[in-house]
Amino acid sequence: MASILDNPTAAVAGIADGATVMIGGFGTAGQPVELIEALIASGATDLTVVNNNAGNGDVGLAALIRAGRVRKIVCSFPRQRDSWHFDQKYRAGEIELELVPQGNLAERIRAAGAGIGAFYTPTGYGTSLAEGKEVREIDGRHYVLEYPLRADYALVKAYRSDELGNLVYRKTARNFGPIMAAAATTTIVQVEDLVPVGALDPEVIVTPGIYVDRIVRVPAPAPVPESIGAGQ
Amino acid sequence: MASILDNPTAAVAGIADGATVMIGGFGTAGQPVELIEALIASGATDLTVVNNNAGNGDVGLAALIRAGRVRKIVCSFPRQRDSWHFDQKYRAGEIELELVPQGNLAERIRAAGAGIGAFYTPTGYGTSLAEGKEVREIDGRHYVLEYPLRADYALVKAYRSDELGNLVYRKTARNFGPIMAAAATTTIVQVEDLVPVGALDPEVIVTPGIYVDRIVRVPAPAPVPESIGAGQ
Amino acid sequence: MTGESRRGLGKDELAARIARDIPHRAFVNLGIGLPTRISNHLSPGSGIVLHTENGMLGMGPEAHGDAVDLDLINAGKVPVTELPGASYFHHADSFAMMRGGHLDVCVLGAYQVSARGDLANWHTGRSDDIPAVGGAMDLAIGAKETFVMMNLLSRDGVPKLVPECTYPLTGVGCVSRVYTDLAVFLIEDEGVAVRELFDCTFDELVRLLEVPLLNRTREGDR
Amino acid sequence: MTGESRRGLGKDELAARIARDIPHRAFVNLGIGLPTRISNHLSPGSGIVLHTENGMLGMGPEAHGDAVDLDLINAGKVPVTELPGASYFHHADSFAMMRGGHLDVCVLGAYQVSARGDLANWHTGRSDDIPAVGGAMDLAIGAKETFVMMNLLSRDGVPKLVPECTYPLTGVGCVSRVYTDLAVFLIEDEGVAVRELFDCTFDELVRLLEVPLLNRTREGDR
Repeated sequence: MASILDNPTAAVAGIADGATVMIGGFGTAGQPVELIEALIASGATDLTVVNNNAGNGDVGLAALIRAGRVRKIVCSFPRQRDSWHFDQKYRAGEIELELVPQGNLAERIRAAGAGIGAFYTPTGYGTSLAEGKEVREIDGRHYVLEYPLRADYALVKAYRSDELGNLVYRKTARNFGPIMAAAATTTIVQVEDLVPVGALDPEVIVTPGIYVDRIVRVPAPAPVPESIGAGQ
Repeated sequence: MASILDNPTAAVAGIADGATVMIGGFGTAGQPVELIEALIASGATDLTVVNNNAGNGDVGLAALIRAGRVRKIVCSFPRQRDSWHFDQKYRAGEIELELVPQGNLAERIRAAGAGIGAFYTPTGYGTSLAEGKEVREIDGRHYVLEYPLRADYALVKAYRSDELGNLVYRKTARNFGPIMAAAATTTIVQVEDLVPVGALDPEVIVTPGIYVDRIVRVPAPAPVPESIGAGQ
Repeated sequence: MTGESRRGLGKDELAARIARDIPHRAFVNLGIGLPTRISNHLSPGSGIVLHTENGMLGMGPEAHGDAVDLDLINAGKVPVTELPGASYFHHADSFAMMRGGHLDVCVLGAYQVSARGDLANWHTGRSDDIPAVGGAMDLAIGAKETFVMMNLLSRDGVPKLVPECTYPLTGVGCVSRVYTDLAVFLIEDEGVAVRELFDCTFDELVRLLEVPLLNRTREGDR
Repeated sequence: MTGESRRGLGKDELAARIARDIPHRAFVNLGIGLPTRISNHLSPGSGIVLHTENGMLGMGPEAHGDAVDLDLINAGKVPVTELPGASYFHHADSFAMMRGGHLDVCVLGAYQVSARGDLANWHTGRSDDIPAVGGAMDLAIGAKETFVMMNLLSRDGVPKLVPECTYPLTGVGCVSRVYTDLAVFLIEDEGVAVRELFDCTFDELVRLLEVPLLNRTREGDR
């Protein structure tokens, strides 16, 4: 059950070197920038990071990569106009890349939270991203076997939480938050707004508090870099 | 995209003999009674029905079974205190039963809507309900391979719809509605309330209109049988 | 330990005993039937959140009178209430929550539990029985801990904690503790351990059961 | 057919041509890059609903000025707007919608399309390129119909409709139509059919491409 922490530093305490950390967000929408900054300050390194992208501009995930803390990144779309820190590390051979089609990435994260051992997906069949993977024909269609993607920690940004960790998100910033919250051993959420128990309508809760371990309120969103339109 | 029909009879038009029909609801909560009544009146027979249960009391799914229209039922919990019509047909060998653990039932329906070819689930491993099914050990845990469950039609009850078929449900009557809506070729929904486009908050929509083909407003809910407490 | 003439704990005493072992602020599913009684013994300040597999967290007590809402029922199809902080979700999400290991504790009834923690609670296996499994198999294997609540002996006096289940299985190796009217058992890698005794002795249990037992009672053999 | 000196349709003419082939009230995903332009040519009364794979149906036009909300972006990470009837959902639900075949049409750009409808649009395969796939592979195989929008020839004048793709594949046999500046092609079981010609003749296409072509133009060879 969720605890409420005073600040991002306290919220990310205990993330050890070598941990696998899922980080929510699609580009900068839903990216928990303050939690990532606290993670950088914590000194944790040799991390495996799961995110759709590989950092935008100079803040958040990009700063974590620039600081050399990411040993491996699992993502669908690393190369963007403003992914220069990743690009540099990648070309220098200083970061490992596991490239996963975006829907397989989402479904593998969902499978981890849902206790599914593996699943057959049509996405990627016949492509280089399915090389070496088990394939099967089912009812005349070809599928690739994919496995769950779990994490020690998930860093997620939501819009609002109650004190039990029930979460709602805002517009397309929802993206990976709900599935990452369910796929990590410890889920750490930054929210703009924290409300009392009972203040959220039970019908509209997107992430039930059972998936949330730590909540920290970060009222003023950090400035977002002007790097929009930088690809998928 | 969704069409709005005038009455349940028009809404269920075209369901042919031999069709596979998913019917929402957990017991009577969320059961689309008026759509089922229209289905009975339509005369369609030799149906395969997917539902969690096998009818309660004398109305809705129970009446469809009593009328002898169901050749086979796929469900998790047929036997209840008030499942007498199913019980009689079953003992007389007049209805085929495919018994599926409730979570596998839900996940198979979800897989159909999500384009998953098959998945490995831990539920049922080592039990008689997994007999003859493929098993696999993954990371030290045992799993059973289960396949998607699709339907020609889904009959679903929701609380409110807008004119594009965006749906919200009410409390635990949500149950199988959202996943069945996505798993059927044609999804037919009865709602208590129909509102104009734009009247629903985009953040709280549970079933996007893309999954809905036909909507019919049934304002006054039918009387619900007094058969509560009749098992899982 | 009870004022009744029967030996061991009564159903409500047993429910209260189990309630004491459920950690504060845990997420818990109480199976239909006997385990439902445990909810009456959870202290209001415990912060324990009840899950019902038909799509809800934060389930409150049974509803009566005007509070009855047929859209708000539990897995036993009994009308219930909603507590502050509740949430609703669809069936695939609800069972993903169970299967994914997010519930802390699940308490189930049983026909039999084996020495290795196999559970049989869904089907008598009699040929004239109509089988019905519901969520039993998902509950058995889903939670971090699966507790069983049952009488140690059947009505015919036959032990229900057995070397191997003879009833059809619900789940393999899934039970971690067995709470009975006569004793609390822990299913451990080394075997079945007796943790607590109610109106009987360890030696009596040894004579009663065909399952080898380890003595882990606090007080030793009473 | 155009007032420009180049032959065939310009980008916006091509976008308008594709827009005409999208059924009213369809659910559509327009890939990032060139296909995004199609949205400018959808008539407001068409009832076409746009999907963006980062979790939204009912996406409106690009946002400007005060309407920019960085929590509301499209798959290209450009701020967009919300239309009445929109809905939001998480990434697994969004890609389930795609993979499950619920979108009517998806329009994608391409490096190459093969005569059997294989698509190559995600990676040049050059060793110095950092690969990035995004949602391309899901989009390619998910929709009921996958249209490609591209120039028929590369900047170097090399045909992009080919017997076999030499670029890394995005999806196998997934393209149903190819809309180009010079012609519209249908990928059919019997082969590649030319449906419409823009400032060129069927014989010119036959000479230009290594792919065998069927003539299915309405007017025959012009």
